[in-house]
Amino acid sequence: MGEKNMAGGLRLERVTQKIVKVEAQGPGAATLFFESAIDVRPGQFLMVTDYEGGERPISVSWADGELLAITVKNMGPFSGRLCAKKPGDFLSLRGPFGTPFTPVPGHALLVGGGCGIAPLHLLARELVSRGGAVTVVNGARVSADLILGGWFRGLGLDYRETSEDAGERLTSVALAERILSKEKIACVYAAGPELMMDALRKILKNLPYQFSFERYMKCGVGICGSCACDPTGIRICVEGPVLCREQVEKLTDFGVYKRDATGARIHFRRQPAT
Amino acid sequence: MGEKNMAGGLRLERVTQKIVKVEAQGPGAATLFFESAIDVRPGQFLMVTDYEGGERPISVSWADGELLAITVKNMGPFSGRLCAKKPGDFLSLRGPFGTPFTPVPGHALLVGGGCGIAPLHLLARELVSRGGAVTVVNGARVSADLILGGWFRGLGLDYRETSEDAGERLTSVALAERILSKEKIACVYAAGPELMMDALRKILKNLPYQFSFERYMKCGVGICGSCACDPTGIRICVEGPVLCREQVEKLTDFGVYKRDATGARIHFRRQPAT
Amino acid sequence: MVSLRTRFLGRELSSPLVLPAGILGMSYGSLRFACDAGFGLVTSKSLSLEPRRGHEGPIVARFGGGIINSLGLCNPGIAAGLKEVDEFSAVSGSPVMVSVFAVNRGDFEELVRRACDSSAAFIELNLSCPNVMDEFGIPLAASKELVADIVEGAKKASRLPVIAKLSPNALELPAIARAAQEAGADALSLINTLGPGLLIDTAVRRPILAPCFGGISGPAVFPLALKLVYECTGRVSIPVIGMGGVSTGDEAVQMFMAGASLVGVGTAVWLSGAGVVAEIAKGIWEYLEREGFSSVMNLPKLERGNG
Amino acid sequence: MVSLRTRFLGRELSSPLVLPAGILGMSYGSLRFACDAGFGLVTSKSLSLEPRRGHEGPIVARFGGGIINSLGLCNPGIAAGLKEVDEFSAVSGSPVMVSVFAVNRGDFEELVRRACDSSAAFIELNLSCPNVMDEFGIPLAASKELVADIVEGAKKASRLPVIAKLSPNALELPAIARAAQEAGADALSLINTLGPGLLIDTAVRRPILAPCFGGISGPAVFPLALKLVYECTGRVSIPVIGMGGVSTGDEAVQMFMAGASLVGVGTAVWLSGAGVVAEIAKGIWEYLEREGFSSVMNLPKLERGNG
Repeated sequence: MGEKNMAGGLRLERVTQKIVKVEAQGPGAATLFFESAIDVRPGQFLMVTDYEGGERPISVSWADGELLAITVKNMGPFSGRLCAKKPGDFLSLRGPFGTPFTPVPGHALLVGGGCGIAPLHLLARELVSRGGAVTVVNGARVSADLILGGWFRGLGLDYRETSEDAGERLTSVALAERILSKEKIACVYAAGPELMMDALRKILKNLPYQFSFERYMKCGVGICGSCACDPTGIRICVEGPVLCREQVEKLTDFGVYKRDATGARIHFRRQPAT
Repeated sequence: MGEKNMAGGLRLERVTQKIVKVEAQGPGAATLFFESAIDVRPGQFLMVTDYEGGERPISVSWADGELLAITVKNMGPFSGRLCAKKPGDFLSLRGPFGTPFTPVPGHALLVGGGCGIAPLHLLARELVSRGGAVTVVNGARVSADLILGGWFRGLGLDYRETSEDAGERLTSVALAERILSKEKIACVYAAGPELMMDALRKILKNLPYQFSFERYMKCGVGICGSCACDPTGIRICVEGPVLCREQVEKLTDFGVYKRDATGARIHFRRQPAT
Repeated sequence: MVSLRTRFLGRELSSPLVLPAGILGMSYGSLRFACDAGFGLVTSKSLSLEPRRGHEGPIVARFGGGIINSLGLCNPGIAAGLKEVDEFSAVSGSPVMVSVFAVNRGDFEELVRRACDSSAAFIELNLSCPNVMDEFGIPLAASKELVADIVEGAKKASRLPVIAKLSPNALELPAIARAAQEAGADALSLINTLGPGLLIDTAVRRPILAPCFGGISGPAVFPLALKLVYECTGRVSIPVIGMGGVSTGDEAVQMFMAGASLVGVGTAVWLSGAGVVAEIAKGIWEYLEREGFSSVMNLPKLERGNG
Repeated sequence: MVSLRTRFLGRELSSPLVLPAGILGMSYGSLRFACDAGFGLVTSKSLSLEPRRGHEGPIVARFGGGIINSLGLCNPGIAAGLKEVDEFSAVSGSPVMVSVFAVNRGDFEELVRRACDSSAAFIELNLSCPNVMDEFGIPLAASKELVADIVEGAKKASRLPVIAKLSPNALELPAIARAAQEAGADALSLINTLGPGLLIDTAVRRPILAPCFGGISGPAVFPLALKLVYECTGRVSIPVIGMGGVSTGDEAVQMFMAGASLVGVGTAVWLSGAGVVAEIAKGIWEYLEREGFSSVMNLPKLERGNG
């Protein structure tokens, strides 16, 4: 079922394979490893299902040509089931899909909120291997939800954690702002809740940035329209999930609303009565 | 509609294109030229139709990477229509299909009967370009039906014509036998009426040979079964049209019967009453 | 001068290529995306009276001939859906076809009435989605009588042209097409997805799609779609939007020759990317230029035998 | 020990792969060729009372999802055809299924009687060729009553097991399958080619196939075939030969899981060469080995919902 993607790398329409290793990430998240040589760029995602109800886009957190991993946070029935998987259980994967982060020379600042930190690990590995300076901000509401810290520490980069109950006790955006005031950052790479990214963009002035978006997806391949953003219909599954500053600035829905399975708008903040 | 064939050359599922040049070959045959870069090996054929009734396998007589030609003898309504085509008329071609002749080092003897001489021209060009000695026997019942003589003479090889009313006034098989008695031939390549090839094989003793077969074909691609030979079902359109000595010796129908459009056996010679 | 501009039911279209219902079309952004990709007419998702979440995933799977899918008619409902259409129309001059979906004449009429209060240019009746049969039984489009009844009701309720979208899963499609015309349909869309079909994940011995079956589309259905368009245009005088597996300019030209007035392109947007719309348009344009036709409206139709 | 040997209607077969009617099978040589390629059961061309030349070419054309073809049931007639079968059986221990084709019960009975005097192991009734509709109207297999009537007649005339080959072009195929079983059919072959379909040569604006339309086969029809096999095996208790677009071992395994007892492979012989039969067999064998099954007879079937 393999085929070549446009970059010439191996792409899998669908592969159903056994989980070979599970690493718990604190109480509410897990990393699931597979034996897979598929060629994933940092930021790209897989459509994942266990055939028990639902299929979701999940970013790849590890890919070294032999092992591939996804990191999942328990946020509901689907991700809860995934977090409870054991080695030997099957998952069905297709992809990788979507646009990757594009490494920019110079000091990189990576800002991850919650599970958004997962794709940033793959990016951090690549940036480090290219020899650039890398600072990572890993934020969560409570420290128990901070994940993948060990992986980042192992990369020998400038790694900071923050949560309401530990570390710098700042929001990840506030911590990023403090770093930006001291360091000459060439590009900011962020992944996490959309409101976090919305807050982040407001402090970035003229800095280049690349944000990875999470929106509801049904097909993952650009035809169902579920993840199309307003006003130009850019599809998070094809033109995204990673959008650069020029693309983000054109969005009218960013930080305002997303869409649910019906296509109805779900506002991030309560709307004033009209 | 192009795709690569197994040898990596361009193969056309179907191309409908204009005839760019017509060369009359005496009163009853014509060569039709197309602009085409398809990669044809000597002995391979195209399935040809003008959409006016019928599609037939026709060997390629010329292919130089820019022009491609088929040579057709007027033997009935279909080939009659083809012989009457003018430049600008469309024909639809698919292929090339089937096995080519395999050049063998040493002095080559090519024996063509009727329109069978057409694929042998492509072969002769290749053998000459490889620098081997080549003798060609071009036979027909009457000299008016001898075709492509000019092409062969232009190749600078040992070219002989024979018919009942001109040249050596022998059958092509008798002329071949005379040549075989004088020259040390490494391999005999023949194409023409099956009874000619049947007579030829009987005089070849232990010489290697390659014969190109003509059988009724519907599909040209190995599924309809029309051109399957007995007893092993070798398909003239896929395993043929060129069969080597080892393959020919296994046939039980060679020179005995062929099959018509219904699949019924058509005996070449009257059968004794049973 | 060669041009891809064409006319359809009194409207001028910039291209004869149509975004079919169900592909993109969920929001004003996705309508605009389709428009920017080169479609001359874009269709909304099939809108129902109430919002529908559609099926849980997986809802799409590939196979050697294309894809199967079972989105399950997810849509935000007629009210929110028409707001998206109006928002699109406020910034675009391109006409929108609003697709509506119900299971009885009364609901279709209600949907049509509401769509007539929007900026829609045309209304398409989705009579043929194969993916909700468990819910709704055999597609309406399999019955001549039901098709005629619903089309008649929709026409009475509508100030806009009404297009009936029919199913390939009926031996008597030409008769059903005829019945739709006689009931007043202004045009037909042919064909909806085929089947549905099934694909199994042998590693876990489960159907790949969560809803088990999914409608078949992509290159697989092209010759069937072409034949049905050819047959049906021989039986009706109203225009037909031909769709089903069209992925190249040559296939679009085949659709016009088979009798289609416009050509839909859906699954190719996945299999070849959104750029395929411009590619197909370019292929049509080059054919017109090479063969000396000024417009797809002048393309000769395939001759008809005594069939 | 993993083995591909299997049993079908009381006969032992060396492989569960079947050469379907219409592919090769015209002469004893081509039956032997198919057998040597790895088929465990080979089917003759559909034989009629009189020889048929079939259609003038072109009779096949490729498209993105497979091929369309309209051979037109060419065959040497029942007398000469059975001689080929007997000649094959004289040199091979492999069973042959003789396919027969007629347009009424009486002729089917006559064909069945004559086939029973040959070395045939099984008789298949071709009720579903879509390529001779101009000649014979809608395929017999579209009518429950006609299918039941012909199967009943054939069974009365036959000492051999009778297999009914049905058409995918009927919304009510499961009901027709059920009717065939109730009329006495020993097994079913599902599915014949789809459609038919149409392809147009735009350079000359003519249908590519001389008979205009051709039955659709190849990867295009696989999900539809799989779904129909799954549905029909839920309605009948007799074995089903599943066919339609199978090109890989995994697809063959899907067919078994959908409920098929044997699997036919036809168009893949063109698209991937005769070696595809051995490839598919290898794929099935590897699946059995990897998953710990000794035979395709032990493969678990897909679970059935409340459908």
